This record gives sequence, C-alpha cells and structure tokens, in this order.
Amino acid sequence: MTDVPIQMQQDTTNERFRGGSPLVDLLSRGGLAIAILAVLIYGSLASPVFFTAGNFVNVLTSMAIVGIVVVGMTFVLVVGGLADLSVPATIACGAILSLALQPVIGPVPAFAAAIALAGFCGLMSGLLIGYIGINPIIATLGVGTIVLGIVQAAVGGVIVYGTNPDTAALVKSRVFGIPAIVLIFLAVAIVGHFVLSRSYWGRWTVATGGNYSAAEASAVPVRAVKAGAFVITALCSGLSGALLGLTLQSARPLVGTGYEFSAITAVVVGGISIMGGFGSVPRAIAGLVFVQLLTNVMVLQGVRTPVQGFVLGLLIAGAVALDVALRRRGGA
Amino acid sequence: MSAAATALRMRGISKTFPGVKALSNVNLTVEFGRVHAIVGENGAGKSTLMKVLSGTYLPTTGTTEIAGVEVRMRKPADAQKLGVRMVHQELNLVPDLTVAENVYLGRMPRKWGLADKAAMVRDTEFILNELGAAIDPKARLGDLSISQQQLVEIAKAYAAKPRIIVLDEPTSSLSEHETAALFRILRKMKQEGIAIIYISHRLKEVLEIADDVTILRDGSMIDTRPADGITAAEMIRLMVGREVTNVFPKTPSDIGAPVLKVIGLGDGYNFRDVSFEVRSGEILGLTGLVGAGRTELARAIFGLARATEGRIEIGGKAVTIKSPAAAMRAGIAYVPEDRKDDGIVPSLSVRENISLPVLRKLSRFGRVSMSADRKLADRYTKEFSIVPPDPERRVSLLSGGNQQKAVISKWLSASPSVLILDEPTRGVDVGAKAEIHRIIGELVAGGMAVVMISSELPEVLGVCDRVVVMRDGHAAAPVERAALSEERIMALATGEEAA
Amino acid sequence: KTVCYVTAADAHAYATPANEALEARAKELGIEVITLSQNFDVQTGTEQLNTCIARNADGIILWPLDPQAYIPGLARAQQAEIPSILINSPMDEQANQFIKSFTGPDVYEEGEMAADSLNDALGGEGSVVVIAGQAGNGTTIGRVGGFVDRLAEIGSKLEVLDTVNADFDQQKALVVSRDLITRFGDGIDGVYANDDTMARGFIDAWKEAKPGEPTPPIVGINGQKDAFESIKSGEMYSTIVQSPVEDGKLAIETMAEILDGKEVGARLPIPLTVVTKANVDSVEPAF
Amino acid sequence: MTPIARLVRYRVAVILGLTLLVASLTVPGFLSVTTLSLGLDRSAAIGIIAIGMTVLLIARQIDLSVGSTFALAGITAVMLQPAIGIWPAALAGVLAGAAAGAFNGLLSVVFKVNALVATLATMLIFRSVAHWLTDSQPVPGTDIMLSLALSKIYFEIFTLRSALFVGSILLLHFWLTRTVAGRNLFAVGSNADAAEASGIAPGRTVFLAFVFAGTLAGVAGVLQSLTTNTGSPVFGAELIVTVIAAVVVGGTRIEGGRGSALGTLGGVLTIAALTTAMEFQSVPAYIQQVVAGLILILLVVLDRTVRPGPRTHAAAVASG
Ligand SMILES: Nc1ncnc2c1ncn2[C@@H]1O[C@H](COP(=O)(O)OP(=O)(O)OP(=O)(O)O)[C@@H](O)[C@H]1O
Ligand SMILES: Nc1ncnc2c1ncn2[C@@H]1O[C@H](COP(=O)(O)OP(=O)(O)OP(=O)(O)O)[C@@H](O)[C@H]1O
Ligand SMILES: [Mg+2]
Ligand SMILES: [Mg+2]
Repeated sequence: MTDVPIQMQQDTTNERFRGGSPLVDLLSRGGLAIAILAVLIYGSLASPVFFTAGNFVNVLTSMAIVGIVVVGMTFVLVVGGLADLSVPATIACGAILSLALQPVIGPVPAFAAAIALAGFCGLMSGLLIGYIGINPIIATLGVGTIVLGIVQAAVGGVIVYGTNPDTAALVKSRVFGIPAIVLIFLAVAIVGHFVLSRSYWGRWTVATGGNYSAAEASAVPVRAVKAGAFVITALCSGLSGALLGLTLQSARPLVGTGYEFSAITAVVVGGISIMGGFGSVPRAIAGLVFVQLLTNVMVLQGVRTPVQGFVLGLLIAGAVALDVALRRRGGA
Repeated sequence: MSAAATALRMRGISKTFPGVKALSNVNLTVEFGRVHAIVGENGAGKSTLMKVLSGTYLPTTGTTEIAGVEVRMRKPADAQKLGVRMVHQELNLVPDLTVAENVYLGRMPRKWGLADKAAMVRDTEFILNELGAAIDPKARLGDLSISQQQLVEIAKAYAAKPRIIVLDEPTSSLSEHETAALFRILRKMKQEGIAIIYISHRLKEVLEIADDVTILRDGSMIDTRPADGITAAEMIRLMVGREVTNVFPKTPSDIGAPVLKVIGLGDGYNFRDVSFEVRSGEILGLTGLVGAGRTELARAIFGLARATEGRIEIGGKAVTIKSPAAAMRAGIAYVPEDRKDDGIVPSLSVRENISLPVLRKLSRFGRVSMSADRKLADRYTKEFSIVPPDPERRVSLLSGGNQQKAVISKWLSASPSVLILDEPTRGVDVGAKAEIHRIIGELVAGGMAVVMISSELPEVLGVCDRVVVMRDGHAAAPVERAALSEERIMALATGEEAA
Repeated sequence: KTVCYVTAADAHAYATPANEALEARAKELGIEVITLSQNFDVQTGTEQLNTCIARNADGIILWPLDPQAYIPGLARAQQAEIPSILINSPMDEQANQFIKSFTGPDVYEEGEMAADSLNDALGGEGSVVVIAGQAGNGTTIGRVGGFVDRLAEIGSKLEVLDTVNADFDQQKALVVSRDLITRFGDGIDGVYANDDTMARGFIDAWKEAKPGEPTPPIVGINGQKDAFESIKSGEMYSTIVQSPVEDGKLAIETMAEILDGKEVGARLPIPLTVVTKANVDSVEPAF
Repeated sequence: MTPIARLVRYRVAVILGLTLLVASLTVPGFLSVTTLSLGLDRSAAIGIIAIGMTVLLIARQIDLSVGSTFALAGITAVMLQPAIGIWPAALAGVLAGAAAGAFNGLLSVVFKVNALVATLATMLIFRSVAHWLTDSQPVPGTDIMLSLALSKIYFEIFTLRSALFVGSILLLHFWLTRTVAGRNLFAVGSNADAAEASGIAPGRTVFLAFVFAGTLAGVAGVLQSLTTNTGSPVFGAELIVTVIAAVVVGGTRIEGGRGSALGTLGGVLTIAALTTAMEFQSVPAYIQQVVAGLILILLVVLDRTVRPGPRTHAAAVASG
C-alpha cells in the first residue's frame, strides 16, 4: 500500500474566511456599555441628585437582592433551561425559614437551613428537567406552585417576624460605606462568573446549552449539568430570600413575587439568548445595571409606575430585537 | 415548456456570507432530460449554489434562467412554483406529521376544502413502492430511521412532479440496495424529460448516473464536461487541483491482542446477540444495509443507549457501561454518525470542542487550565491540518470535513484504546476523506483498535482488516479482508448468503 | 346552615385573622362555613360566586375586591334566593339591591381619617408623599381617594409631592422610599402609607439614608403590633386600628341574624381608632 | 396499542373522569346539572384563552401577555361604551385584542424576538397601558342589565360564553385535524425550516397564530367585562398559569408540533372540576395550589416516561 499522497493545503490567508464587520461586532459587544453610559449622562443632566454617592449606594442596594438571583438565572439560560419560574417560591422559602427557624436553631443554622431547603426545591425542578426531560417552564411552574403552597401551609398563611434584631443589623451594616448586602452580591457574582467562564462545570454548562446531544456524546454529564443550573439558581434565590428576610425582619409567602421576571429581564437585556449556548455573568449584570439605572432615573423624574412598566417592556423587546439584528448582521 | 429550451442557466452567481465568500461568479447550464452532476470538495459551494437555485438564499450577484425565462426567487415557494424541487443535504422534514403529510407538505390535495388524507396516503404508498421502500404512509415521520427519512425526502421531491430536481447527496445515508432503486427512478425521470442535478462525493455513482459533470473548487466553477470520457482520477484532480492516486490508502500495522470484546449484546429490538472482538492495531469494519442496527449497537457500546442483554469486555475484563463517561473511563471513544446533531457544539470554538471530553483532566480545583487547553487544540489543529488553522474560530463556521476532523480530535484527546467511528467520511470530500483515512491509519499503527461503521463498500474494502456484516440486527461472523469482495458483502447484507 | 364565604385571600396578614375569627364565631353559632379564597384576583372571585350558588349555600359573605364586577354573581345568588352580604370593602350603589348588608370598616373613611391625622401632625401645612398599595386594588383606591378628597374638603395646605405604588410590600416600599428620599430629601415633611408594612419600609429607608435623624411624621393604617412599637418610639406618628377579628365576627353575626329571618342594617361599621402616642398604651393592636 | 399506552394517550379523559368520580362520591351534591353549568361558565374565560394558547403552543410559540390583553380588551370595550354604544365598543375590544396579538406577532416574526421574551415584555406593556388608560381604577359599564342577561343560563346548561367556548373548541378540533391550514400549523411548529422549504410561510403562520391568540384573549376579556359590567386594569393578572396548565394537562406540548383541541377541552374541564370540588370542600387555596401543581407535574411526567408503543421504526414499517 502506498503512503498517503494528499496533503491538505494550508491556506491560512484564504480570503474566503474573513471576520464579520468590525462595527457590528463592536455594537453587539459594547452596545450595553454605551447604553449604560447614555443613561448615566442623561440622569446626571436631568436630576441633580442622580450622580451622588448616596443614590448609587441606593441603586446598588436595591440591585443586590435581585442581582444574586440574576447570577443563578444566567446559568439557567445558558444551559438552555429557558427560565426558572420557581424563583418566587424559593425566595419565600429562604425568607420565611431564615426567620421562622431562628428561635428554634439559632440564626446561623437557620440561615444555612433556609438556603439548603431552597436548594432542595431547585433539586426537585432539576431532576424533573434534567433527568426526566420535562419542559423547564412547566416543571418550575409546577414545583414553584407546590413549594409556595407548602410554605404557606407551614406558616398558616401569615407573616413571620424576626426575633433577632442583631442579624438585621449585621446585614444592614456597611463596610467602607458599602452595604454588606452589596458585598455579598458582588462575591456571589464573582464566584458565579468564575464558575461559568473558567471552570469545567461552566464549560459543560455552555456546551450543554449549545448542543445537548453533542455534549452528551462527549461524555459531559448533561443531565447533571442541566439539573445543576436549577440547583444553582435555587441556592442563589434562597440566599437572596434569606437576606431579604433578615433585612425586613418579616417575611410573607409572597415576598418573592416578580423577582423571576426581573431576573429574566436583566439576563435577556444583557444580551444572553434564551436559546442557550452562550452568555456570561458580567453581561447579565450589565443588563441588570442598565435596567436599574433606568428605573432609578425614571423614579427620580417622578415618572408614574404604569409608565415605568411601559418603558421597561419596550426596553426588553427593543434590546432583544436589536441584539438579534446585530447578531444576524455579524453573521455569528 | 419547449423541449428545445435549456432547463437552467445560472450566470455569474456570487454569494457572500459574513466572513465567507461561498461562491464567486459561477455559471451552470443544465438541459432537460439529463443528469447533471456537481462535484467538489467540502465547502466548495455546491450546497450554496443549489440553495440559490431553490430560493433559500438570494445571490449577491448573478442571474438565473429557467426554461429560457429569467426568474428571481426570493423564497423556496417561488422556486417550487417554477418547478424546482430540492432534496436537501440535511434532512428537512416535519417529524410530527405523517409520512404522507410530509410528502404532500405545502401542496396537500383538498376535497371540499379539507385536506384529502385518503388521496395522500394512496399516492404516497404508490411512490414509496416505486422507490422500493417499505414505509407506512401513516407512520409518524419522527419514528423513522434516518435512511427511511431520506427516502421520504426523495419521494417528496419526486411526487411534486418537478421540472428540475436537485439531489444534494441523496445517497449519503442510503445503502447500495436503495441507491440502485433510486437510480432506477432517476433514469425514469430522465425519460420524462426532467432535468436532474445530482451532487455526490461518491464519484463511482457520479460516473454511473451522470450525463454531465460540473466541478466546483473554492467557490468557483472549474469546468463542465460530459461524463463520458472523464475518469474518477480526472475529477479528483480538478476538484482538489492536484493529483491523487489512492483514495483508500491502507497503512500496514501490527495486529495484537483483543482489546474490545462484545459478547451476545442486544437491546431487544434494534440489534440482537451481537458478538465480535477488535484487536489492537486492527480496523474492524461494520457494514450492512440501512437500518441494520449498527448505529444503535455503537451507541449501546458507548453508553448512549441501553443494552438489555450480553456483556462487554475490555482487555479481558467485563465492564458495565451506563454512560459515555463510563465508556470513556473504559477507554472507548465514539465519533457519532450525525455530525450536526451529535458531533459539534456549534456555539463553542474549535478549541473548546476538542477539549470537551477531557476538561476535567485539564482542571485543578475545578478550574480549567487555559494553557493545557490551548496546547491540546494547537496540537490537533496542526496534526489534522484543520482549515482554517485557528482553534479560536467557532466550529460552526468550518466546512463539514473540517468539523469532522475536530470531532475526531476531540476523542483522540481522551486517548482511547478503542475508537468507534460511525460513518466518519459521510458527506466528506475525497481530500478530507483520504486525510481522515491517514489519521485512522496512524492511530492503528500506534496500537489503537478501531471499529469503523461505513456503508460505502469501497471504503470498507479499502481500509478495514476484517469486516462484520450486520443484517436486521444480527451480526455475521467477521470475514477477513482477503476473503472479501463487494459482491460477498452484499450477499451477506441482503441475506443471500447465510451468516 | 351553610354559609359560603368568598374571602380576599387566605394567606395575608389582615385577611387570615379575619377569616379565622369569622370561622371561629361561626362554629359557636352552629354555622358551617365554606371558605373560598380569591387570592386577590377579582376574576377568581366572580367565578367563586358560581361555586357558592352551585353548592346551594344558605348565605354568601363576599369580600369584594372591585366595586362592580360581582354584581351579576350577586344577582344570580338573589335569583337562587341566597342572601348575600359584603364584608370589609364596599361596592357601588348598583350592588345595593342585591345585598342585605355591608359590614366592616370603610377603607375610604380610613383614608379620610389618615388625612385628618397627618394634617394635625403637620399643623395643616407641608409637603407629603403617599406610599400606596397595588394600583387598581380596591383598598388602595379607597385609602388614597379618601385621603385626597378629605384634604381638599378641609382645605388643607398639605401638598402631595408624589404618590407611588409599593403593592403593600415592605421590600418594594423600602426601594421606592429610598428613591423618594434621594429625590426630595428634607423636602418630605410627612408620609402617608396605605398600610403599616409599607410605613415600615419608609422608616428603614430613612434610617439608612439619614442615620440618627428623626423621621418625619408617618401615618399608617391597620394598627399592627410593630406599628405600635414605632409609635411609642416616635418613628411613626399614627396608625388606624382596624381589627380583623371584629371585621370577621361582625360579618358572620350579621349573616346569622339574616338566616334567622331578622332584618339587619344596610351598613354596619366596625370601630376604627386612630392611635397616636397619646392613646397607644390603652388600645390593643389589631394583629 | 397496549392498555397502558391507551391510558396514557387518553390521560386527560382518565384524570377528568377520576376527578368527577371522586368528587361526586365525596362531595354531596356535586354531581348536578347546576354544578355542571356553573362549572362550564366559570371555565369559559380560561377556556377561550386556552383555545388561542393551544394554537400558539402547537406553532411552538407562547404568549405570556394574554392576561394583560384580556384586561386591555375589557377596558376598551367598557370605556368606549358611552361614546359608541355597547356592541361597537365590544367589537373594538376584540379588535384591541387582535391588535395586541399582532404586536406580539410583529415582535416575534419581524424582529425575531423569542416569543417568551417578547410576550414577557408585552405583558408589562399592555398591563401598563391598561393602568394608564384607567388611571388604575376599575371603569363601570353603562348597562348593568346586560350583564345580568349575559349570565343567564340556557337549556339548563349553557351560558352565552360557555356555549361560545364549547362551540369554538369543537371548531378548533375540526380545523386542526382536517384542514390543510391546520396541518400546516403542525408542520410549522414541528420543523419551521422544513415547512418553509416546502413552500409554507412559517412567518405568516406564526403571525396569524399570535393574532388569533390575541383575538381570543380579547373575546374572553370583552365577555368578562360585559358580564361583570367592569373594565379593570387588574383583571387577568393571575390567569396565565391556569391557561398554560390547562393546555399542557390537555396533552399539548410546549415544544411545538403536537397538541389537540379536545385535549385542551379536557384540560380546562379537569382544572375547573378540580377547583370546584376543592372549593366545595373549603380546601385552602394554597393546598389547592399544591394539588394542581402535583397533577400538572404528574401528567407531564407520565407523558415523558410512558410512551405509546415502541418508538422505533417497526411501528413505521408497512405491515404485510
Ligand atoms: N449560512 C452560512 N453562513 C456562513 N457561511 C456559510 C453558510 N453556508 C455555507 N457557508 C460556507 O460557505 C462555504 C460553502 O459551503 P457549502 O455548504 O455550499 O459547501 P458544499 O460544497 O456543499 O460542501 P459539502 O460537501 O461539505 O456539503 C463553506 O465555507 C461554508 O462554511
Ligand atoms: N431514535 C430512534 N428512534 C426510532 N427508531 C430508531 C432510532 N434510532 C434507531 N432506530 C431504529 O433502529 C434500527 C437500527 O438503526 P441504526 O441506526 O442502528 O441502523 P444503521 O445500521 O446504523 O443504519 P443507518 O445508520 O444507515 O440508518 C433502525 O430500524 C432504526 O429505524
Ligand atoms: Mg453541501
Ligand atoms: Mg447508522
């Protein structure tokens, strides 16, 4: 037998393979940064109190609770899990348990137990979605309803009050003028970013979202990875809920209502596709920052609540439409 | 239509995608009643040209004339109205409808304003019979195997009674048997005066069926010639722009002890009681007719599907394989049949695809070592001359053959002792094909055991040391290469010769 | 006898004790109660009236969340000869022909009382912000409407800087209060919150933004325990006690009389008490 | 088909039957014509919206904004009453629903925004518009007598809207299974690329599906506002979950390509029967939630784990 006679030509410089248009590329990458900048400039011009340390601390503090959820939700979207609609239930779980268990087992164990139980709810959704293959919308809707029902039944449907004001003081304390809760959020974001972009689990998450069967055929434990995204989100919202409970020193079963939509909004405005396969925590947080700043400017301008909703809605639709358009132009 | 008119005249067609100039200034002329073959390497632009013809893409420049009339097609429906039908390279059917509904998709017959299901079923049954395919018109399409779906796709195009029919690699998932049936139909269509455009990497088929051949290279048209008087070697030279002597090289290697032993394996449905062994340094061919159960067998060995009976031994020790990860630990690797669906993660770069199975090994405390990751990717991009040689490029932007090389690289990074390749050269051009064969040759020379599933008999005969022929889920005893011929394999595969 | 009770919600700080009181009193009176929770959704409520009629209840107690929407249901109940009364919130006049009575506090009146109280606290002058409940919710409409109308009525010079919705939610109140404080700063002379929970949110935001500074006079509604604490410590100016227990009891007692064939008054109020530092020690918190 | 597979296939009917059986055994007076007619009436609003949602889910789309559209259409129908009269106003309300659907369709077809995201956004937008128009106050209609007339029960069973619901769903069943357009809808939901390559315009199909869903949400909203003589910005805030649950319990897949109108009818009735039965027993709402959630998950899990027949090509090969 003869040896192989063919060598593929090494055409590094083949002009058939060029990159996409650089302008479109820049816009799709930096569009959000430009938008944030625009809001900052407009806000500073429109309101004298906007560009003050106090206001920014406010924005950050308001952002922290939903921000922690956003970190988790990023994993869900990237893994191709559409959305986690059980967030309100897991937040309630975290808030109510962290307060209700305080007198029984002490504040720190209560805090941990609250988060762990929220994580368990995430595990339920995760098992249904990853291992049985239920559509995530249906599964998280179902699990959310069940968990919220159980939580309500457990506390008899009323408000739970905190019994330990020291814990409230702790979460409300500031380090160098930055509220502790903001620091916790930043820590979660950094860990989340590291996991998604640098760890093998993160790469698995992206691969599973990008092509499930190919990832499976590449020995990626796709079921676990998919389930894991929901556990991560549940842990995040459990933490979020626990912090919320401690700040408010009271918790109702419905504390978490609306957080799922806020979190999805942020992630989506951050340019992360709901179809999965790519995305990063900083992008999602940039989306969150943009939404929060815009809301803040509107509130400072005295814009009425319905109008805010209107603007926010248009914004989500517009941001995603623009992103889709740019991506198509960019050929990516 | 006037019989004298030329069926199709495409002039100066160019098509640019962001970052790729897929076609530049291509001319194509096809006559009624003739089979016009288009050949070219992977990524030469064959499919793109046909998608321009079928209205899927708008050309950047250029004009199209059908039966002497200049036309402008903006969407597939426009082309269909003009009598152009296309069998796509990638299957393009609706899994949730029945076979009959698929065949009549977009032009269902009506009776009293309603869909006439009885007529659809009747006509579909007739056409499928003609194609020699035993498929129930009322079955849900998604329940069919890939090759059956391919036949439905062909039936669909044929049933529309087109003036021009385009077949983009119709035989890539068909067996010789079905290919023969297809060719009968093509000849009949020819007689009916239909213009047929036929794209294939199987040059033997091209020579058998085509009247004219057009060669594309790097998005440009090289030449159009009558098929009479052109040889395969000539076509290859024109396609790759250089001489090729042996498409199926066989590298000698030392055959050693059995590595993988499959004993009485079965899943109760797709394959039963399959036994064979592969030795180190050996390429074991696994062939058979469409739907013989080879893919399911391979998937079961790799832990992607569940076997219900029998066992697997690696190096003499029984192993239980319940997941691809377990298979990988046992030293088994599997390059799947369907590259688009199971092979690549399109949103990731070549580098990220290659390191996917071994990520954990490249990690410390959960963190992936970027330098190790890059090193791995660089090594295979060079070794397999992946084009373009940029590991950071998104794998979805590569041509089919190069994607396949990336998929093979991915598994070599796990350094397996047994490599199962399922149709590794399906839809891959001759150049890349030879390249892949060279790679496989080197691997076995290095002591690896390879199982190669292939429906292309020349490839099986050219590359494999021993061959197992499967029929209806059962495997015949392995036959030595020396004792094999295409006729013998066909006899085993069709059951003319008992196993 | 069986009474069908369509309540606003069964997991709510105010509604839950009201429901419990109603059910407990019913037991004493020997009446069986079927409780249906609307979960604050009007549409659910209108549908639940159907269930009550189908169930052939002897009476219906409805907690309306909308001034009009239940009228056809109530009319249908009347056709089926089931007497209905309203609890907690009123409906439009058109509903009167279909109901026997309306028992409970009047949210509109509460708004008026809050206006008086805040007006007193500020001496009739100053800029205030209103933290309202859910937009479109009956209680919100009543409590805001009563407040605004009353200010106009008494010719108060209080100026409402802004009205923001915080959905009866402490966290939302906290967030909107932060923004209000950033926006108006020391320009806020007084605060009216549609309930004590949201008042709490404002207090927390104020303490965050201006540690050590005394809060402006804050008026809330409901008379929760922690509002009492806040009044004692001077963080809040006043609240209006509206006892859910009284609310629930009165409704079922009225229904019992109707079932006994007695005539009842068309409007039976429960007592509302404005609580300030002056009387905080002598009044029981509502819950 | 094995008995188990048959059970799974007709699981909605089974579960509905079981619910009715258990309810009539345990709840005195449950099984009566009155319960049936009132149960039908209470499911009409959800049911009419579910019809539109069935079509959308088959086309592999979803509309989260139906609740807001419901409110918006009702408000339009009530607010215009003094100006143009009741029936023209009602028509205007339905048109408002259609317009809302068209807006969703535009976002998702022309601007290629994923349906989940697009309708999440329009859910906020339409709701805001509703609050804006009404200044967050419920608006009363002009004629309370009409409401009373509309809730009249005919033939002891149907109210106007429950008849409309049942009638429409039978029409939808016919349309989905028999007409070419209906089959094309399945094609688009199952594999839009293939449908397009076969000359079907998936964009147009999807757009029309959105308009259809919006229109039906509009019809439901107008009926609701006429029967309650109120247009309120808070109407329909909670119904999306019930609608999706009803459709999915009825066997329509959220991943597109599969679904049936009769299934949706079964799903809507199941949920109505379940709710009514539990309300009869005075079960707290949160427990009802748990039960509803469990049933939803149970049915979907069943759908996933037990397949009707072997999913292999033996079923597809012509017999004989
Ligand atoms: N939609 C697209 N976007 C970007 N590039 C594309 C697109 N479609 C094709 N290409 C590129 O255009 C070139 C021609 O591709 P085409 O599919 O026509 O090749 P082909 O001759 O059919 O190859 P094969 O034999 O592998 O099927 C390739 O480089 C391919 O990567
Ligand atoms: N996912 C699936 N769903 C339904 N049937 C399947 C599936 N996969 C395989 N089959 C069926 O199992 C049988 C074995 O198919 P398999 O793919 O293993 O055959 P093969 O020899 O690899 O043939 P080819 O790949 O050429 O189609 C076929 O009858 C096929 O229809
Ligand atoms: Mg091609
Ligand atoms: Mg195969």
